[in-house]
Amino acid sequence: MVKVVLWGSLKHAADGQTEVDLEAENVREALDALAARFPKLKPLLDRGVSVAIDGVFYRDAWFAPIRPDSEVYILPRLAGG
Amino acid sequence: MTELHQQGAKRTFKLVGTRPLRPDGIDKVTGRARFGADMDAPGMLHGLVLRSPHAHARIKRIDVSKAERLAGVKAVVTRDDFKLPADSALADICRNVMAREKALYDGHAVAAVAAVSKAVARKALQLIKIDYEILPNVTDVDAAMKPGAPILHETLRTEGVEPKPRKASNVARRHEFGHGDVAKGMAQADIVIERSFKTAATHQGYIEPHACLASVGPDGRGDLWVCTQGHFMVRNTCAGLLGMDASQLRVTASEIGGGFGGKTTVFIEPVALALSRKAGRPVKMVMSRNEVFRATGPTSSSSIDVKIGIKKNGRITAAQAELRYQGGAFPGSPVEFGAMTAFACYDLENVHTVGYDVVTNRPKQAAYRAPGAPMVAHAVESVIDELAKKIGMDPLDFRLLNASKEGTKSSFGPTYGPIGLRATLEEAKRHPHHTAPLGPNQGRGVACGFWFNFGGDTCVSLNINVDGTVGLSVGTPDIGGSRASMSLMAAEELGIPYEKVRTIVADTASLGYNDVTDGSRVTFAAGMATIKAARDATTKLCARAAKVWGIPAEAVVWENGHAKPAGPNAGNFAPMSLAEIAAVASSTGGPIAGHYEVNADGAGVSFATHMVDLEVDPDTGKVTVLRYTVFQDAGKAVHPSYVEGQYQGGAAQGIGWAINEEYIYGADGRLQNAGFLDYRIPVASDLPMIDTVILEIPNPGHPYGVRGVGETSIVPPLAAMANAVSAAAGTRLTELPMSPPRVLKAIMENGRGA
Amino acid sequence: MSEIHVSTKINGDAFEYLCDAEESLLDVLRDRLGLTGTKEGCGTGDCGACSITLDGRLVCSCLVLGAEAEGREIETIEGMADGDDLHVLQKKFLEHAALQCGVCTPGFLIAAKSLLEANPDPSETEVRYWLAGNLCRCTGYDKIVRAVLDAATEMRKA
Amino acid sequence: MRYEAPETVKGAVKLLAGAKGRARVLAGGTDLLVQMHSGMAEPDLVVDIKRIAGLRTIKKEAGGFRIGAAVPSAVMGEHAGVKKAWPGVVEAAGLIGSTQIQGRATIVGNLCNASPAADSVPAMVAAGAKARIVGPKKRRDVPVEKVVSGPGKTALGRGEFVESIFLPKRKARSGDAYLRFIPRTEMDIAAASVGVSLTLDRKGVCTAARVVLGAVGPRVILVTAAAKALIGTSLDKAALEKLAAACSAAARPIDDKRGTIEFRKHVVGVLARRAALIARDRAKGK
Repeated sequence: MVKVVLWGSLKHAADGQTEVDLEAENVREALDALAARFPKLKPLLDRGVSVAIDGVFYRDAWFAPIRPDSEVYILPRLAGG
Repeated sequence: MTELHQQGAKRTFKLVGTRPLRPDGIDKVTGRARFGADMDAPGMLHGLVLRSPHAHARIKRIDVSKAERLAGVKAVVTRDDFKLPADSALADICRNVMAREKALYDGHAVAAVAAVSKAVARKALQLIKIDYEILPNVTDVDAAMKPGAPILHETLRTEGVEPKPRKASNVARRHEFGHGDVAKGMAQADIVIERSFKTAATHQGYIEPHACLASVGPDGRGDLWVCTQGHFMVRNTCAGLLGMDASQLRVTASEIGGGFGGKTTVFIEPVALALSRKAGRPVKMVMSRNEVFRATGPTSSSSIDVKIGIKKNGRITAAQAELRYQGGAFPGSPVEFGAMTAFACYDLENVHTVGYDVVTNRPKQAAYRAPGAPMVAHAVESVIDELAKKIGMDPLDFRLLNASKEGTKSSFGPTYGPIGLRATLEEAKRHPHHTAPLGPNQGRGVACGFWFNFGGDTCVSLNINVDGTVGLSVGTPDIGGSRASMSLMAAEELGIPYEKVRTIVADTASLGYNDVTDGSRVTFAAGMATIKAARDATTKLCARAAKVWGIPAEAVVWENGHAKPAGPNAGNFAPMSLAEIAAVASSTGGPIAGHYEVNADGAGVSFATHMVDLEVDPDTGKVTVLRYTVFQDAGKAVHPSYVEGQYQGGAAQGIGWAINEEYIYGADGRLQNAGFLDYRIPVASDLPMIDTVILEIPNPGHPYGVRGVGETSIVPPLAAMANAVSAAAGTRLTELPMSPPRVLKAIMENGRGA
Repeated sequence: MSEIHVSTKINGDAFEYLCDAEESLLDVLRDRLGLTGTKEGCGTGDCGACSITLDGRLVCSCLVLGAEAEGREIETIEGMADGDDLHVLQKKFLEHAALQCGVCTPGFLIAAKSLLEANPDPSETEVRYWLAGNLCRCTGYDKIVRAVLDAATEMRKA
Repeated sequence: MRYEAPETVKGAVKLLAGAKGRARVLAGGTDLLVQMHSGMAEPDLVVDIKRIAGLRTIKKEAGGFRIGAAVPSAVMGEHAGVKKAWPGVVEAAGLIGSTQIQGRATIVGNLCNASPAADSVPAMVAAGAKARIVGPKKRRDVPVEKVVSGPGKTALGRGEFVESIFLPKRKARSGDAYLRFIPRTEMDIAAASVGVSLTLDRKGVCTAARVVLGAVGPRVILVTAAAKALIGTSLDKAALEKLAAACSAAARPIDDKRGTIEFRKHVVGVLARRAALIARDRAKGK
């Protein structure tokens, strides 16, 4: 099990939760597990998010590995100027 | 002048860190370089856009018949020529490049013509008749959020609130971040300061207006020459809007005359393609400066409340902020980045931020250097400054006491790895600027800033030529010297002289997809891909040498530009240089090239501390900047001159944002200062030299330790300036720009002058 | 409307062209003569990207009519280097990394050259005020001013 | 549009008087071409007066200077005689736009564009300058303040244009100065401006003064009360306060993108004080 933290705005689509324990060994599994558990989250995740694993930001990196003790944050998709 | 401070850099470099001349330099000092507007095509037409003079109006009817009949007019396009895409983000772009039911801001495109000359095209625009039904407008963010405000989009419902609203609103989204218990933290505080701040919308202000040359043939194949931060983005967006196959639209990036985020989307490009398709001839479009201001993206204006509580010893117990950003006529203001970065510089137990993304009758905002961060840094760093003053602590010490460090849980969630914030603060404290004496009416301000940086999709190709030279193809437009840094990294890795590498920006048909030049990503991501492509090439070079020597490829290593047997056991062969291997490439298996494709991660966050001295004229409120120093972490400065340039440019833009630049709207919702005369960017005589201190805290996510440097430098200056002006004026300024009327008013009401 | 015939000298070479009465010299240079080194940043004299000299006097070519150039001498960025030999200012701009995007660079070089002809030993303040009509959004002007001062020093030595 | 570049004043007058449609005089062109670029001006005829030899020169006349309508600010700034006699006028002309604009812009163009914020006009009015108008009828000389009738409007009749400006002989122990307020250091339009010209007696007491405000009304304002505040004083603190108050009171500014009413009224007083001191120092030969 890994603990995944959602940014505040997503909690409305996740039954009010911001921390979710789930089984996932990479980003794709984590996102799929979230979407399966909270169908309302799916469109928000599909629109594009960043996933921070142990402080490193990933965009669209399905296979970035997640360890059971990883710190995992789902955050808005980063953009820049 | 620059000082370099390296921390923990293990690798010694031969070329990286030196300052060779940029490879595109001669072209740019002789006028040979071709920018967006510098390309012509045989039979070319000139395209112009008709723009709404109204801030908010229903478009009842468009009559182009007279324009179409004018001799020399070859095509006219309107909303009817664009099919609204299903994808909602693309649909917004479609509506932005050509208005549909409503014109949503002064300058919104409503029609376009292509004609044999600019003069004919201008005449044709006057012949287009539009029936408008003028609607009430709103351009201020707080006004747009009020009940009863004119609604831009009847279908817009605020996202991120529960229960889901049933009524239309101008608030597109609510974002929330934070951790801990702010109420509890505030209760523990000895001192709490709460203030509200406003910042004006500012434009990226690139000197080159948007320009492109489009050509679409009857077979559906198209070519586009365009000044953009990302030609692959232009290709995908335009192909989507025009229903073309990506493969059939080849986009070539011209030299680009500045972007700063403003050229990360499309405006005239799909219009030029539509005109060309309709006219069957190439169409060139060049925006006027007036159009650039009215119709391309400035950044958001903001309204922000900040509340911070501290113990008497200076330790922060809780921090919160509410941010309201208007992003123009469509959702997508960078308020979430504002809310994430607000307290990123501080190690906090209790922190909470809420951001509202609001639409108004202004041009759709576009990214601007660290989008969303400077405004909130202005607010937060102003309160931090006031708190430090209140307890009589040096503002740098106050920040050092509370600064984020490795292992800090950031205000947006993730835990920081090795970061350079404290190093910049300590460097600032040691710097002579910190203790230099100040005269009457002068003030000193400091502020910190943070930006994420990112990597993104990157694809690079590196060709070894038979004569031992190297061609490097990247897909990221060179906006500030990146061809020099790419060449440096390739040469470093290959062990050949810098001059032997020629880096070009390849078109969309020649290379795989590359994300836009933004997010301070190019030196990091394209640099990483370049290094990896070079390593791919050296692996192949070693293999060729191994073939020549008749030994296994694993027994050959690449060192100092040569393939060498790995050790005495591998055999006794004289090392082969890159040129020697290249010369026999055809005989040893064919051309040699290195490639690398990656969605680059691990960009590494970046921090800066800025320090400014300035003088306020107590009789007129005019601010004169006297001295400015930037302290920023670059990870590893590949070409220090261009790193300094990024620091200096960010600081200068921030100074302009702080004291003069602003979008000024009348009650009619029309932009009143759509030109460089009254949109006042700093001129040479407004600024002092801008000193820079480059710190190098290597980024573990990059082979050379590089961090992006382009954006962070615009985050601290707004606040540093506000803190300095407040010190000099003897009263706290909370609204940008700190224009002379505003500063004088503050002085006369509360300051030293009173 | 018939076009106006103009004979002029550009970078030392005789040129003849036709232009419309309302056409700016900038448009003539760029669109009719292919001299695209001179840039348009605003069209209203506020940015200096279109700087040229007209009979030796620094002007914005966007604020000159093409027709006005009859019999006059024009210098543009294309005439600044002597063949392959860059002007000292061009060299110094490269050495000091005084350009990032480079679109304002031709205008700055023309304006700086005109400054050093009028004042071979300018102070930093004089450089800044002379160049105040040339906007640069990338550099914060620091490296540009240093490049001009350095070029002045070198040109005084020569 | 038709472009004509006559070589004589007569030729120019004939073209302007005989023009069908809108005719405009082109001197430096730094306003006209901007207006054409934005579509604000669409003239049918442009008469370029720069080829008229007599209009390109600065001549000494009756101890003063006659400045031709085609003389750009930069040339004025290089003229030692004018600079010495009327430094305030030269500085004001030198503030119009950038170095590039200076190479083209003329004080006559600055005057006839009739912007309330024109830099050279308050200085010229303070100097008591006269404009020489030519046209189908005979030449006439009018005080500069009579040329402009309102924002964008002049008192010039059909076929008329301003041929030159006459700056009178500088009186002994007198000096002038011009200051404007802009948010930046260069490249802006004045939010408020003041031209001061004054004469001192041997003891340093002011015997005559003209104080003129720009950018704080539809036209420049010649403030008699401000002059009175100075006359009979040696510009002590009290006199300067009175001067500032008189200027602030006389100002009739508007709120716009360049400044607020209250700001402009205050700053015009500040500028008057500062300009008066510069003019005094100049009168004293400092």
